[in-house]
Amino acid sequence: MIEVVHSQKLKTAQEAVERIQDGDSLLVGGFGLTGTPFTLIDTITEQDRARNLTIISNNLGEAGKGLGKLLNSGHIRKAVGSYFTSNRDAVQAWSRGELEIELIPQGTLAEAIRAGGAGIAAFYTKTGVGTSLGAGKEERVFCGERHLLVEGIRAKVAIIRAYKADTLGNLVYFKTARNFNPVMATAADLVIAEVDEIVEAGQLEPEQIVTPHSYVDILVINDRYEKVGGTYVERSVEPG
Amino acid sequence: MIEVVHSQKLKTAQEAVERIQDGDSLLVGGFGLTGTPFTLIDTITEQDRARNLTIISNNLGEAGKGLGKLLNSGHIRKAVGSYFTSNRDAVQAWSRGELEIELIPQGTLAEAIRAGGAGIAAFYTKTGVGTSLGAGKEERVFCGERHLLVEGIRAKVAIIRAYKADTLGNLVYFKTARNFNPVMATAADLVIAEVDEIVEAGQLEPEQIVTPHSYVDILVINDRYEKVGGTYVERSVEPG
Amino acid sequence: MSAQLNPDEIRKRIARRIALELESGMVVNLGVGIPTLIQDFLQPNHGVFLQSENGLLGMGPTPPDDEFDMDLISASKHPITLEPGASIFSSSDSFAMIRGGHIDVAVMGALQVSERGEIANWSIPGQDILGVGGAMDLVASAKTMMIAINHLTKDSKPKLVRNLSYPTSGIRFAQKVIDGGERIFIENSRMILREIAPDCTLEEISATTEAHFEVAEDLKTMPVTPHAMGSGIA
Amino acid sequence: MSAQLNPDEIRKRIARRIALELESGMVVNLGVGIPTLIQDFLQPNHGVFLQSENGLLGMGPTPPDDEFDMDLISASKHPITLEPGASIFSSSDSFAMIRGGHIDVAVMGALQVSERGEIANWSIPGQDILGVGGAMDLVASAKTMMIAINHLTKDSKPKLVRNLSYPTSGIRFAQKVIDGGERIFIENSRMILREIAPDCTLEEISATTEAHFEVAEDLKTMPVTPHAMGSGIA
Repeated sequence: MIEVVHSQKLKTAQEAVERIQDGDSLLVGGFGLTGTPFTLIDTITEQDRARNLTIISNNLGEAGKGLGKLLNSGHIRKAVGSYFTSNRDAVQAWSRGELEIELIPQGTLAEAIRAGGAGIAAFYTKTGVGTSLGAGKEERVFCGERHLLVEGIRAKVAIIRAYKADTLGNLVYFKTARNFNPVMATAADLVIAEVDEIVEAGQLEPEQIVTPHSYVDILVINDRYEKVGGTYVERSVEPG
Repeated sequence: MIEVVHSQKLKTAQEAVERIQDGDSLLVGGFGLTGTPFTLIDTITEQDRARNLTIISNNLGEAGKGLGKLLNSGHIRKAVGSYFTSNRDAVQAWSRGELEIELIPQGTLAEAIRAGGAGIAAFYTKTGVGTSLGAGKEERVFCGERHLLVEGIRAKVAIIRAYKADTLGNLVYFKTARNFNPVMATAADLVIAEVDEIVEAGQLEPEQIVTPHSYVDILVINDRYEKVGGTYVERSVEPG
Repeated sequence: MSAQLNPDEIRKRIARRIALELESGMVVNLGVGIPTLIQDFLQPNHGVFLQSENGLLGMGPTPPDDEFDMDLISASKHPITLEPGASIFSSSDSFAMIRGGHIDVAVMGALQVSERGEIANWSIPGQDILGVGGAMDLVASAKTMMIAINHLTKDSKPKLVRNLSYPTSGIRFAQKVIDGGERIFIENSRMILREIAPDCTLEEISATTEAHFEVAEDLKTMPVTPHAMGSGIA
Repeated sequence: MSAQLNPDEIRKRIARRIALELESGMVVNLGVGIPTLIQDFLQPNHGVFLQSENGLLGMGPTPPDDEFDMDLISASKHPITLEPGASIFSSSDSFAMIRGGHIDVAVMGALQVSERGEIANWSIPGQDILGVGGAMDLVASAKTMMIAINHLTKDSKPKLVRNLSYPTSGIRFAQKVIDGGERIFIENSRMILREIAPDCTLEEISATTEAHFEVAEDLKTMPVTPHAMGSGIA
């Protein structure tokens, strides 16, 4: 049994992902499978309401895992990220013309999402200058160095993974499962955070909160996956 | 007596500020007098080596306090920040033509310093559009809204105030004394951090470190000011 | 108007009325001046989250003198406390929050407001312009802007004007203006008088307001006493 | 060259040699492939700080199997540990660190390096281009770039070429190239052979290198055994 302190923001995974519409853009936290909102992804797959999704995430998980599941269930139209070769299914779906891919250098992706969340319409970066990924992008020289213009990225919905929330929705993260999650929390109209635990407001130290609650709309408890031998595996029985 | 664990980065305030040269640009942390590196500022004033400084800081402290001291001792040529009216001396020095002032909206200032530290040459913001502070700035429309182009800010030296360091130079901050300090730590060639305490590496939790040590070049202990009744006051005797 | 009230009482009246506009769950930034008084008029368990641009969400009331801590201040540089669930962050993260559109309501003072809702709140023509703070960031980015002002300047000129003669703070418009005698909505760039204080008359307000304004058909009486708080008028 | 060594031994030789280049206090980012092996060849108390672009400074070695934690991984997605004084941050803060020029050394693999030092390390012509990761960010921003490569491609073509025929990773140049048989500096856009492995000859290298290179007057023998570590050759 998972003990949960009640929060006004707490919803079931089913209720939460009902807010996602056909054709929506989704920011999805995680790096590989680390810091991935598995429960929310699985629920989108099962609920099967929202198709033609544009997924903005560093990867598409691994074959059949995390976002790999959502890909295989045919819900993804387009993927925006930095590294898709680690999921063979994604490569093959792209080869068959079933998946559109937009490749962005990882740092430019992170910065574009931060810009989207911080009200920065666009910024100039050196990354990608002179490469095929920079081709066609507007260039400008600052201090003698070539820079590319990159626009901020926002999405309709962000689904992220945190470790603990408090009842207000403040979030802290666990080790390198932090990765893209905090920045994605800032850059969507609706932010759904999957957490392992909810504690009373005031139990997280003010200086240690990474994502202030104002960024978080919905909390969902991870009740499907548990850590066994350092890896997340599906619980054998559905929680009661 | 202040107990200090030895760190390779630890220097006396005198040694540290000797690195500041005549005409240098300095990022100085603090908001009003909160989170201000008092010891370092006082030492620059007393050492009297570096004049004609350009100070980039939200304010110039208060009359005779913090950066107000450095202003009155005649070391500041130019101030870049968002709010100088709270120090009457600054207003008067400006009126007499002895101080150049560049006024920047507070958020644009914070964002420009972040850009300077993050390799962003310039960015587009809505703040200041249509105002006299935006006059003459390049404009561009994104998504139907007017934006101003703002270039990143870096300085030769940053002097900042943190609460605790570990021996490697990782920093944590105390309450709202955090303010501009972490972002300034990223945007200077030389970063000097004034702290109350140095602990062994490993004693600060990895997830709670705000400024990673790679940003910090020199640590200096605050041995001049102590908190009495919630306010920092000069210690009555020089520490032995 | 309200000539019988001293300036301090008028300021409190404005703060009290604005407090009624703030709803549980809102993220609110309070500017310097009258807005700093609003916190004292929020109901217990109000559920409003106060953001302070120096790096704080969840600002609590002024501490007793013996708990004053210079390391815990508001953007107005006053000592404050932390509510349970408060978080501390850097100035850059704070303005990312503000500029990214994550502030529901910014309550700010103003020197002038135009009849379309343009705000002048940082600089007086002919005076030294040496401070702007976060005013322009909030005007550019807050979802809703409420203006807390005295009806007239110190030399008795209207603050609600047809066009700004003071330097503007940005191109976005305020949605609500509340002064000691009235509450005005600005909708589609037109001012609509919604409430009038019991000790003010429409004639007084018309005579001392340069801006064009319409009078709402269902003009209400502004609640001006503590007794009226929580009366559901907001 | 070094035909007597199997590919795994050559990879370890390269990693071992690069480890000698890394000095105490340096902030170093290790790319995927051969660079991930370097950590095993650092001396105890090496004082090198390993940065991982998924949000970590102070990466420690691989944990024993029973301490594996999927929530603590490197950018290569391998399980790792934390050194004392390590810090965790977000991907955006991590790339702010990288792109802001705060990485002293990036060690990366490459498909080709041009004689001026241009790097191709993310894409093969004619193959699907579906991954770039942080390669271009590091090429654009790391203070020093060291390249860890096999001397020849799998089909025995030179990797050190006059001009890149593979897509470039950026316009900045690598400073050092280390493969199984040699260590090359790139200075002023010219390759200079500084060290040669004891089991390689200059003739072999010339025959299998397309890029022009000069031979340093004080050409040294590359230390290739664990015994040579810490010999001060770096």
